[in-house]
Amino acid sequence: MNARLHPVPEQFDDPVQQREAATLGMWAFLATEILFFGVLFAGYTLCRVRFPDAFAAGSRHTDMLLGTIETAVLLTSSCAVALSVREVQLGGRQLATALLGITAALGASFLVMHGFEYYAEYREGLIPAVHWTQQGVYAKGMEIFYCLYYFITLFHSLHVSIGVVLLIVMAWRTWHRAYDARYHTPLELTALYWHLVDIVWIFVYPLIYLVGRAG
Amino acid sequence: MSTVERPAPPRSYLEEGFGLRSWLTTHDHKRIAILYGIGITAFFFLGGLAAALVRLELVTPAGDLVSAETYNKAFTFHGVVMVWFFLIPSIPATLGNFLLPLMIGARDVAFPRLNLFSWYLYIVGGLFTLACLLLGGIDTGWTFYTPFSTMFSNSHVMLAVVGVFIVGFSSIFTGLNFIVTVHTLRAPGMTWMRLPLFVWAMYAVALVMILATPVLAMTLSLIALERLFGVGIFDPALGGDPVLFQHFFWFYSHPAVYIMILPAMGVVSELITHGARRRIFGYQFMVWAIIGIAVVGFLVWGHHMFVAGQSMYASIVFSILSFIIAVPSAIKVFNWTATLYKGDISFDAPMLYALGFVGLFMLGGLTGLFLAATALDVNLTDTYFVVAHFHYIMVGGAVMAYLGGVHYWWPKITGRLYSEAWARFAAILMFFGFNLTFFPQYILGWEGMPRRYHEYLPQYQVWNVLSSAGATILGVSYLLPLLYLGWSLRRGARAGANPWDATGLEWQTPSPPPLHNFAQTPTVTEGPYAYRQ
Amino acid sequence: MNTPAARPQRSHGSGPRPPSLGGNLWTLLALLVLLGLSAGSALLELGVFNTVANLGIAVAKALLVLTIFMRLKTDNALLRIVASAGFAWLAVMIALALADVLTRAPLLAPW
Amino acid sequence: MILPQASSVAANVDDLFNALLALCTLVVVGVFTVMIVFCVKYRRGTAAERTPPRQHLGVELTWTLVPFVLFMGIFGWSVHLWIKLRTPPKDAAPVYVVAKQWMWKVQHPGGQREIDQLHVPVGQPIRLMMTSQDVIHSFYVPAFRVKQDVLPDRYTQLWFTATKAGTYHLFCAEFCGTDHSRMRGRVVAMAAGDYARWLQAHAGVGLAAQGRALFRQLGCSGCHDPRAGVHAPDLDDLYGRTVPLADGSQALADERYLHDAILLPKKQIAAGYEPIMPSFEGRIGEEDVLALVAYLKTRGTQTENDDEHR
Repeated sequence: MNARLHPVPEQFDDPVQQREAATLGMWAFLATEILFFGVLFAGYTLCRVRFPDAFAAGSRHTDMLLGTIETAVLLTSSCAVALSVREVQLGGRQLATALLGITAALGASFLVMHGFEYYAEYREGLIPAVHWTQQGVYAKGMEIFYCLYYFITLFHSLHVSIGVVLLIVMAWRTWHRAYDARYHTPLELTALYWHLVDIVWIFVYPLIYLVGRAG
Repeated sequence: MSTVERPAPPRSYLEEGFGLRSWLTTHDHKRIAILYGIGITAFFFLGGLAAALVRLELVTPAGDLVSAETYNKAFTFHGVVMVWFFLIPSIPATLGNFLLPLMIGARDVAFPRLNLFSWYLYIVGGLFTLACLLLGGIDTGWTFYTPFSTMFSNSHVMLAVVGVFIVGFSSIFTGLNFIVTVHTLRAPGMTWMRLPLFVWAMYAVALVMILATPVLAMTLSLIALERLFGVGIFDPALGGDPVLFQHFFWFYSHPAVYIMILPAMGVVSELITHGARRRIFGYQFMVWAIIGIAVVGFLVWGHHMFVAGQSMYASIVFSILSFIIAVPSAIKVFNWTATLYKGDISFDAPMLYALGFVGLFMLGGLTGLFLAATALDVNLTDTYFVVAHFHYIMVGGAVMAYLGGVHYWWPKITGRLYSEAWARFAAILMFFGFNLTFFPQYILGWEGMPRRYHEYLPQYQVWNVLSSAGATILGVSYLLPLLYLGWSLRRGARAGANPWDATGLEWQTPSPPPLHNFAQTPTVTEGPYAYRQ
Repeated sequence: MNTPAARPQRSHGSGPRPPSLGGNLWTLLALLVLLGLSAGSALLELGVFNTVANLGIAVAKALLVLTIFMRLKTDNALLRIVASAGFAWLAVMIALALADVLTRAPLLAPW
Repeated sequence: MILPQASSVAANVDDLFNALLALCTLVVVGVFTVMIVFCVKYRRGTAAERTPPRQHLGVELTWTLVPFVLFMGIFGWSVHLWIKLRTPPKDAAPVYVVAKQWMWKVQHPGGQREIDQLHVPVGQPIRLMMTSQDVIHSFYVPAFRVKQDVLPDRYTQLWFTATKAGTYHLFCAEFCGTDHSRMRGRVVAMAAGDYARWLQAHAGVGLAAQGRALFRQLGCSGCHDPRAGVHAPDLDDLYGRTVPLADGSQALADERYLHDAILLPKKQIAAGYEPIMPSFEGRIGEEDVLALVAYLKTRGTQTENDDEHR
């Protein structure tokens, strides 16, 4: 399989136009994704200015070490997928596949680590409505913090899961020579999506894990 | 520009396949537009039935026709259906889908499969909403205000919320498709400043769709989860803020008003230039007005919340921004009027709809100033004044323009001509029926009748009876086009490629157009509306 | 005006020139250093500057990913506009909603 | 116009409304006239001169800037009035309003309680302190041109000065459920003398006295009495004092502190005491909290002694 087997659809004049359209479409979709997550970040901001202390208290209950490792994992995976696109553009198939595999594996390990976090929180009674045992002055504000924590991280994990599946498909197709230096738009778009998932996490990290850590 | 006579017109898109399957699996933007057309027409009459029930109940002050619960469900269903299943998809998904590629000289939209997928999402969302109705309905009002919707309502909030959530994706994908199509698929020579204003309007609407709709989707998810689990960030018991929900909701829902009216403005620009056979007056100002409305439209949402517990200072900021957005709307009205100057005006049905639009839009827009003025809004908000105001914009404005557009492009879409006399009659009847229905509601509002009232004080009855009488006329005038347009499908005379002798690329191809619109990609050499006299 | 298509066929576009291997790896290194800075600064008592530092670092990291990994630096200018639009609209939402919450007169007690 | 002008701001609001109405009517009539003239003069088949007009930047700028200036004028007028509407005069008399599905409960400082009615004196600024027990409601008196949403777990305020004696409609203006349209009441504005008589006739027990009764009834005295065996803070002369808290900070014992100490006792714990007090949130209504706080404010050594001597 190679680019010749990807005829340009009727609505496009040529492959350049097709690629422009696909990339612009993906970026427009990413802009909507920013606003999807944005609502949660806006909710976070507006609640945090009302309950700064409770948010700090809530944040102190999260696992900062694991959160930092997760961030590093996602950053590395982002670099890996960027390199794999580069590799395909330069005609390297095996290394590109391997890099995609690494990206998917890093994504999966992120999910596993997050699973451990959720489990620890369950045991600590930090899951609103499901298992909530917090008492004290900040209990209510913390419950709002944890509602947001779950909305944000679960929605993000959903994106990571979709990304991992896409990356595996891309790795499989790259291995089977679906993409080459001339045609690799789906791979590029998947990489863009994965980077956005990374960017979201870059903001999740300080807002969820790093509040009120000093002292 | 001149029409090009072709000896043997190519097979039209309607003849590309006749079975149900050929429609349900089509990737052709024109067929998808028709699928949408069928969907929104069905929902329009469903929502209309709910409105009829509301108006019937309000003939008498006592709540004697239906119970308060049924009444609340009727106006909620009316709102949900009309906003998300009729108005928002109406012009963009039908006329926009059909015409956008034709007007820019493209063979289809950029992502035809995504386009079909949007329609399926629309239908699935619609089915959830219908399921909600059949299982007993929802009584929160279309605004889903917390904590009523999350903690107190005993109706099927979840189903409605899921339905609206899904249909939101439909409009995101439509918007995405339009943006990419306009950017990448314009014919040679079709520069930005040669785009018809309808295309500009679609582009601006697409922008609003992709940037606002995600906010609605997430906000509704937050509502759904809060209802499901009994905790959430809007929950007052936790110190959560119901006003926060209103911020998010209106961050979407105010721009959504522009999703409804911007396409209408685009349509009317086409209709008025056609009716007056003149270039649009002040094309560039019209373009900037469209963009200005789309962008500033995002900055005014707080004017829905002047008495909702929003801070006094924030209200002042939102108030001034709301006044500012009235300026581009005023520019548009003045330019339409000036377009008539030295024109060669014919009063065919599309032109009548367009003139009706300008009149009703002015009344709706100017009353918006009363609501933007904080001190007046205190008294007027949540009364029938608001109901009248937004119906003037959305029904008087958007629906008039939609029907005008349907009449104007009907020969292009179906290849048939309708009965001009009936069409003019319906347009005039609609204008009078509309004013009789909604003008009394301004007076009711100023006299203090709150909206969403099942029972009301006897002193308000006179105006309510007038309004309900008007609604009857309005209902008839909405049914008429269904009849004569339906009749024209079988019996109407064949339309040529360009029955209006209009400019615009869509008229340069046969009616109905062939599968990929143009035999050869056209090249554009001049701006829009180049009418010669 | 129906002249034949004037647009010439273009061959397969491969998008912007791929950034160098070193560029990608240096970016990753920078990102990890910033991550360390952000974790470290969070442990210091800086008052409001904890939040400022954390968010500033997050913005820097996001910009790195956007410009290098996502190639906004070399790709079409239009894409930069689209990407900034997403962030700009979010900023508008947060700013105007904050304008309300921060300026509300506290009226928790009715006396 | 049927709607009476019965408050000090009603005439101001109506002036602005009428001015804007006049302006809008002028615009509508103007534009419609021009449209009709064009439509008639340039209808197809007339012999009017039709050389295409030039595009005038000046014309465009005129009809951009003139509306802008007019809008800003209206905005300024409106904001001026808005600030007045939202700023209660210092001498405004407080009245408490608690909304619930689907009724208005009103409580006067003197202890008079009303349901779906509000009696107010003419000429005296009244400041309503409002909260809701369930969903969002909205307190709306068209004759006064005032409206304010009433939110759960939060207080909002509304002020007005009635200027004409009479009975006016009170509506709930924010959709609040099934019987929203029945959540109506009346506001009775009375001459000062009549109002004083009304207050006297309906004098219940004063708020503070109600609070004292509640203090016993709810068992507060079981712990907070100096003679009680439980180690609980002494409440005498508490109001206005600075209280050291368990976390080392200090809090001023104002109304808000007292209010929260009853509903959320664990929020601010006084230094040297165990956090053993149960929360009364959800157990007593907002109006009872009001009464309890009113009582605590009066509770000094002096009043307590009087209490014992009785």
